[in-house]
Amino acid sequence: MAKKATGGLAAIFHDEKQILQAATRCREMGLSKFDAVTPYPVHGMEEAIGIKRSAIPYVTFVGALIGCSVGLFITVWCSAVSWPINIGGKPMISLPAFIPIMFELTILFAALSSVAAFAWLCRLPKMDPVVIDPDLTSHKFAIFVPEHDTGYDSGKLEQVFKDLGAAEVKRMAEY
Amino acid sequence: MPWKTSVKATLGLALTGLVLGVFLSGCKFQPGWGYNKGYQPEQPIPFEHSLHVGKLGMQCQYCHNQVERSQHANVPTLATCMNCHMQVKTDSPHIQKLAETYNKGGTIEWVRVHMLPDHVQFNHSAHIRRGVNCQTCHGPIETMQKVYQFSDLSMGWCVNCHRQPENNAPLNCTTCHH
Amino acid sequence: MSEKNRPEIQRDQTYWRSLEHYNQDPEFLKLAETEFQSSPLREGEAEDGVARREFLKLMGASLAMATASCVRRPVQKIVPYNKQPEEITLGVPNYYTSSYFDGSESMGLLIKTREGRPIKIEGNSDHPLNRGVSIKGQASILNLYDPERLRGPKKNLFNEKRTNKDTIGANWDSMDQDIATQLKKGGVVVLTGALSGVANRAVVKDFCQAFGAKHVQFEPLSHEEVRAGQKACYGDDLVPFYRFDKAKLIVSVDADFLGAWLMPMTFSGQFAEGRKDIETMSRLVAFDSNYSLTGANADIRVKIKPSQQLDVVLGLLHEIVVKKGRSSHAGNGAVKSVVDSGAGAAARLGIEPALLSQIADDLWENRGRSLVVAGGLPTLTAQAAELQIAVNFLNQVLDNEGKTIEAKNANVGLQGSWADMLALINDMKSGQVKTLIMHKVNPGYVLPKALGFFEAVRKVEMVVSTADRQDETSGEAHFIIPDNHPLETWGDAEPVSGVFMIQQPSIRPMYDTRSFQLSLMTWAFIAKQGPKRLQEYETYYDYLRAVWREEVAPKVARGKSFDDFWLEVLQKGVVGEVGSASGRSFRTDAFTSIKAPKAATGLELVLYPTVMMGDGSNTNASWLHELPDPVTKITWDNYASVSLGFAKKNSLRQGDVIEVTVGGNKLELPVNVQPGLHDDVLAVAIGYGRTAAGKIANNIGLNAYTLMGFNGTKAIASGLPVEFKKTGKTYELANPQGGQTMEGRQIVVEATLKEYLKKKDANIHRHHIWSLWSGHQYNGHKWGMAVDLNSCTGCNACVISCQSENNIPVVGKKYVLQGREMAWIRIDRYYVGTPEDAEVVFQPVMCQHCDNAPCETVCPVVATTHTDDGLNAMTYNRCVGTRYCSNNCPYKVRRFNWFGYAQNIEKPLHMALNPDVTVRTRGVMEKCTFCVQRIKTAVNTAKKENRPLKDGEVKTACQTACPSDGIIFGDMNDPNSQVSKYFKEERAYGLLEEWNAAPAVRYLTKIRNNGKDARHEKGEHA
Amino acid sequence: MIKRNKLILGHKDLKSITDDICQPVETPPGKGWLTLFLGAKTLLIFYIIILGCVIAKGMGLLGVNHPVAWGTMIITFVFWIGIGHAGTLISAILFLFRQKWRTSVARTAEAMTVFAVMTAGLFPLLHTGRPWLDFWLFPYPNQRGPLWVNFRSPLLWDVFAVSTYATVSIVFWYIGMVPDFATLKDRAKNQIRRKIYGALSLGWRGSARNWSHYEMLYLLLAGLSTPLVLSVHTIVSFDFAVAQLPGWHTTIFPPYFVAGAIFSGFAMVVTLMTLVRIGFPQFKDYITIDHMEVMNKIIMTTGMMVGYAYASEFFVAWYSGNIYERYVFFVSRAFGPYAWSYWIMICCNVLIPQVFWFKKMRRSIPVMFVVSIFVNIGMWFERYVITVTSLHRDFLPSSWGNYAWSFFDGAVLFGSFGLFLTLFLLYLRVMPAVSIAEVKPVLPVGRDDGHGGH
Repeated sequence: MAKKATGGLAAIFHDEKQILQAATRCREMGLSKFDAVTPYPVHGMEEAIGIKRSAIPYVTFVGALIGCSVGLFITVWCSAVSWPINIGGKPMISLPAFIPIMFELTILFAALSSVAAFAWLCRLPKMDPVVIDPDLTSHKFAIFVPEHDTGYDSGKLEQVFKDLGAAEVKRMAEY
Repeated sequence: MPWKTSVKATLGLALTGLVLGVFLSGCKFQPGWGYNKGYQPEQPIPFEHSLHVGKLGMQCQYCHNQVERSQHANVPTLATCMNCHMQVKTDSPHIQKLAETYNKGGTIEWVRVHMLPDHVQFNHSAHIRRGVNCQTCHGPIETMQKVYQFSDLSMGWCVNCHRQPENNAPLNCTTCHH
Repeated sequence: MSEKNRPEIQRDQTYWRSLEHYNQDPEFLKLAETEFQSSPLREGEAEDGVARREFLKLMGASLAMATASCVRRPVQKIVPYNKQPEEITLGVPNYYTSSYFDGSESMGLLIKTREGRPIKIEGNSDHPLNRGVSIKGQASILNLYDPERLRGPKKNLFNEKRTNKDTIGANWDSMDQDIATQLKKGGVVVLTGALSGVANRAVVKDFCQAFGAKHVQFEPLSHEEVRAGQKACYGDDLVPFYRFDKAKLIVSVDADFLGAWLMPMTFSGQFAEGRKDIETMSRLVAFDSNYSLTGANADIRVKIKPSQQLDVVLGLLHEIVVKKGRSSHAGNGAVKSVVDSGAGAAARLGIEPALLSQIADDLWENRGRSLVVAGGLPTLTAQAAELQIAVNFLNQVLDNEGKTIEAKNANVGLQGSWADMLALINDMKSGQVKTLIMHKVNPGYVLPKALGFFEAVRKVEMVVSTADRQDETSGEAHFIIPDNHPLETWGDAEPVSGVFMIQQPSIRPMYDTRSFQLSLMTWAFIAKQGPKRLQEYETYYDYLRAVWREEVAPKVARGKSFDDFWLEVLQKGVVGEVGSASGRSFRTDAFTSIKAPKAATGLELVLYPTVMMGDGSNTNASWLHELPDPVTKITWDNYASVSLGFAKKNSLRQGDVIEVTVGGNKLELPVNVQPGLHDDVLAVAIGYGRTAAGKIANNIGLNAYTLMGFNGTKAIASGLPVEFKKTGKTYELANPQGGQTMEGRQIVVEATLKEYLKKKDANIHRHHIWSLWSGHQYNGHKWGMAVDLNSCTGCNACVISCQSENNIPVVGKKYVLQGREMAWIRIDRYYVGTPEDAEVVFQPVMCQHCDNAPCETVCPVVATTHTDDGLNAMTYNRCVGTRYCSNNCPYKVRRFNWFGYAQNIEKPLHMALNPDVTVRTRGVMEKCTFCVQRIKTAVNTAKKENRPLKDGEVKTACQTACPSDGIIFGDMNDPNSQVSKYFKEERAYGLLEEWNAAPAVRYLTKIRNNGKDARHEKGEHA
Repeated sequence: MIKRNKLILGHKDLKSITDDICQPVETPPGKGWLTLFLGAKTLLIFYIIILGCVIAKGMGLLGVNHPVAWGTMIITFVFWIGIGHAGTLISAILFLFRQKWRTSVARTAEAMTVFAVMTAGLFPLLHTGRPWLDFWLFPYPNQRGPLWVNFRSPLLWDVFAVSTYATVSIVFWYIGMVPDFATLKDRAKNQIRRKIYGALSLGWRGSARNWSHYEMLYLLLAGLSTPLVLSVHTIVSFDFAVAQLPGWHTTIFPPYFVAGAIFSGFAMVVTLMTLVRIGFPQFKDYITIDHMEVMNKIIMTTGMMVGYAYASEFFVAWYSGNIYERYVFFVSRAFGPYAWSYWIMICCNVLIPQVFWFKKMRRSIPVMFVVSIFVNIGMWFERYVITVTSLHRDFLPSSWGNYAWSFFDGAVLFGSFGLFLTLFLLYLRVMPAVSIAEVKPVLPVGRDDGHGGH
């Protein structure tokens, strides 16, 4: 994960297979903070880079639990505690009738908390992020190695990428 | 990053606000937004409750004489005013205006201070019978030079009193709305 | 001119009405000094647009102001009285007793006023005769506030031919002067409707004496035929008093005594009384040519055509006198020769001979306790007199005279006569009439053109009318001197001789009008002619008091001083009682001289009055038009009712327009295919087709009086041969009731008397009902209502009462067609049995206030909830109008404000609104509240007096209007309350009980005393 | 292994995919689009005027009455909500089942969902008597006591369900578009475009770590949307099923409504896709006839499910022995005054889709277009039948009546298409109509040179 913006080396490829190889290679070289930039999620990239499973599901679960409890709380508190009113001869706590509310709030809280977690984890939104190459969201693939990564050696890396078929290798002052 | 913080702050604030709002509204958190609390219109004759009630110690029911019998606390007729003001303070221009109107058979258009919507049926006599003081709702009327709306007269304000177990008051919708 | 002939309106500034003027406020019973000080007129004029008191404030619809808006509310003004009338407490109603005479029945009233405005007319519970008030009586409050009333006297600016209708305001003084001068010329005729009341009649009599005038009385529904029959048989020109409560067997030959004949409110009460104890309940047999309300309530109904009416009576007589040889007339040859023509009547009527002889046997069995009646417009055939004589004879044979028919207690006021009217036209034509004064008559509307009323009236030198508007007749008058509305003026009434009622004003005259009686007195005073009392008194009130002192008090004051007596009269509104009766001797030769009926073929006309329109007077009241006919359920129209068989034969469908020709008179009427009608009958209601009644009544329906025929001075309304022609046009009839039968569902449960005697809950299918939880507890009161279907006659009085009490809007025909009628209580009418001989059951349906109300559960905003006294509360101001509650109501009693009805009320009709009931705005749901405002008032009163609420203290509006005591309201938690007792009755059942909505309304099985073993012969589910 | 057909036709590479999909967004609109848009906009303006009249004058302008207190507005609400189901279903459920063919149609289907829900959402708000007070349906703290709402009312469940559904659908749709907005931003030639799409893309760059979170989020949202989409129409069906009205009070309603929703939703997708294929011919390579065929299969299947539900209602009505139920189904619905609407429904929903038994029909664009239109009509009538025929004759025959259809009923029904089509046409111009990022990975599917799909 990219911390405070730093410079580094970026290599641009035209083929999905090449970038997978490049990523594998980087990992073999002991690099750990490098990242790939691709127009779509490339199959196998997570293993290649060594990205761990996302933590969002835990947030989702907690969000869901909160949503469900909020649903239960609101319905019961409003109907039976705050102002109990005899409606249609039903019990004050008409639990079966509250289930749809609880369910909907569960989903709503889970979904929104997941999105919030996603934004948090991806550091989104960003204003005007640095773009290595505008085609990276279309048909090119890039690998970026930050300069503070352990074992960073721009010359060696450049050679490695060139060998793997990089169309271009760029030095980035900032990313 | 400023973005991050602002997003966090916004989310946090919204959530806290929501939770607080829900909790506080259930308690006695009754702000007077949108109600006429404090409304203090000019009256055609600057009648002073502070003088009549506060200083002279007149009973409310002397003028509002039907309040024990009727849902309305009537505004006194001119004849009621003139009971005293035939003799009292006849030199005041206001009293002269009053007397003149009275003698012509006319009447005074007072500006209504306490306005309830048409769909609210409030019964003064029922509250008087239960020993509710005029001041409970109308405030320190005996000190008011010019009458203003003391309570916000919102539904929550009514209900909060009806809800107290010691008042043993009905909480049906039909109590006020029919 | 002197102060004397000023109208009353000018006089009440001072305390001119002294001690005598009392009101009947239940709490204070105070001296009424100047109740008219607080005329709404004065306030309304002075501070238009200013909320003088709560009243005007409540009047306006509850607007958006209702919501918690963030802006200051508009400035409102409070305008106190200058001097407050003592009896008026703002927000507390006053009640005044009074009376209402509709041309046939005099009813005792209790008028509710708020801040000086009458807002509701109810029956006087102290009255010995009527309990409720007729529909027209209740709706007369709309006549009071009718925006189209004349606001002062008018003078007609006639051209030479007197055909134009231009009027200018008239000056009282010069007008009175002109009239008085004219009166002195002689040739005066006072043409009035029937007059009830000692003083009302006395003033006309005095006036006639003063000017040598002739008094002619004309009522379209005149009871002339009854009087003629009485005269022929007994020598008495009167309408006897009938005792339906004492009769065990009632046979009605087209006499709609429960609907629109004679005194239906009184008779409904009597009829219910005679059936209250079910085990000994009376039996009603109706021979019905129109499907009348009486026919609908009959245990045995036989459809006939008008030409068979006499046959029915002779047939019964034949069974009794000839076949069984009963009664003292059995051997009388002359009688036999007449009665013999009744042989074989059953076959001609198309009924089982056994049925007719059964009825005859029963009549004989119950002699002295039976009653045969005939009368009304449907019996006004060419043989109307013969029918009456035959009926009188039958009653004589059955020994009913003096027992269920009381000549001694006759109503002496019903002197209206077609014959006199027709004679008057001839007099006018021949120029004998120089001055015509008309009061409460509308011959211009009623009389067919061919009679030449208009030509005749234009020959009269001066015509004066007291109509309250420029109607069909008063348009022909030189002067229209609008009479005060009955609620604005003094008067009296006498329903039957010996019972006297006072008509007490409850509001100062709203406009510059003058009572008819005072006009007569004024003219006599100016002309200086006539009896002393006519000239002597300054007001009609003084005159009336004098007459009562002289003529009434000696009869009924029972030794009290007149002032005490007068106080009692004003308090109770009615004095005296129905006296005992004795028999009279019958002139048998009257009977033996009648001619046998001729068999007729072909379609016959039946004209009939409805309970809403009556004779068509005072119909500019929207409530009347929107009220469904009790039997057909059609609103806003009259129509030609024909039988199913006839419709089938001529391939007519509901709403097809046919051209009806009766004796050269044509009308294009829509067809109503009516089950249970005789195939040779075409029935049309009168009272419609007004052309100058006002915006509401004008051109609603068609004027069926034009179909009447005349034979000399005899008016014929029924039995005339009818020709009809299809026009190919169609017309939509607005019937708010969708389904006409019960589709085999348990809705109205009926049992025959035999079934009931065997098993009291006969035909009630009970369901085992269980619930998952115990339900809420109701500790204080729990309100409930019982409706005795055996008492309910379906008369619709409750519907109007509810409408008046609860500010229910009228929507008009267009929207009734679209299903937007607003009535909170409706009377469902279902046909049972075969369509050809359909019988009718009625069921009033209002909100059932279910404990497990389906409507409440589905309201998203808690606008409808349950109160701790068991009411299903509807909070209008919370309602956003999803209408889900209406969908989920199994009884479909909820009504939605599709448009802003309340905002469209034309002034001053808004003064009739009840300030205790919120006027609903557009977009909210409304429904029956069990008159929660009445409950609250009663509960608060009891609390104020530190006592428990008494059973019967809360009466709903529908309950007070019911003439037959069919609706009972009270506390179900009180085991001794009347309603609890009804609930415990075995014939009590809940509507759609199996749905477990737990309604707070119980219906009690209708019992049909038709002698059959079972109600449903062919697999009909009950 | 069964040979798969290509999911994307033509000899595309990654760049040409990007170009193809971005083209409508980046070039000025053609005549066809403009004509359609002007038409839709006119209809929308008409719709706004009509709604203005209804709000200003009252619900009485519509044909609702006693006893039919719900009419066109609720019918059309359910109709649009139903249509709104296919989008989420295609994108979420088919995503969970790893149905790769969904990628080409998912975006547009989701857009359709969002717009359909927006169109639908207006109806319950406007069909109230006092729409300006609709906010009372939300449990917000207030000065009335506080007075809350009735959580037992299915309408309140609706409030929660529809607003949750709208929120989650929009979020799902938007999250799916984030990488594509980044593409559009990167391709942007002018600064304004760049700024707008840049803001919309939230600064997305497509780093592998972000893609990892992204895929997880997408999976989660899909997982959450699936029960949600099923619950929404279940809850909408509760509006009817929880009431006690014969014809409404039916336990089969939830699955029946969901099946009907999928049915109508797919029909609408087919309608719109055929139109998109005509309007933007380059999309033919992405939305292939194979896609259409699969959807037609689903239409036929769900059509039969709906048909089964129709039949089972009759069975249950008969089997229950309840006279009110029996009356509604055996007298009123199929043979009563509204029988015509019932038989229109049966024809359109059950009989006509049977043509899809034939492969030729399934793959014929004109046939499927016509059938999908019929299905849409039929599904509108299904709601008409449920709402009107059940209400018009219930327990007490005295209160029976007929729906008083008025000009305004037709106007709100057709006007709602103005709103929907305007939004949809705008969407086609400003947003990538096919998911660029999702289509690329499935490019090799069915190709001999690729490594095949999974």
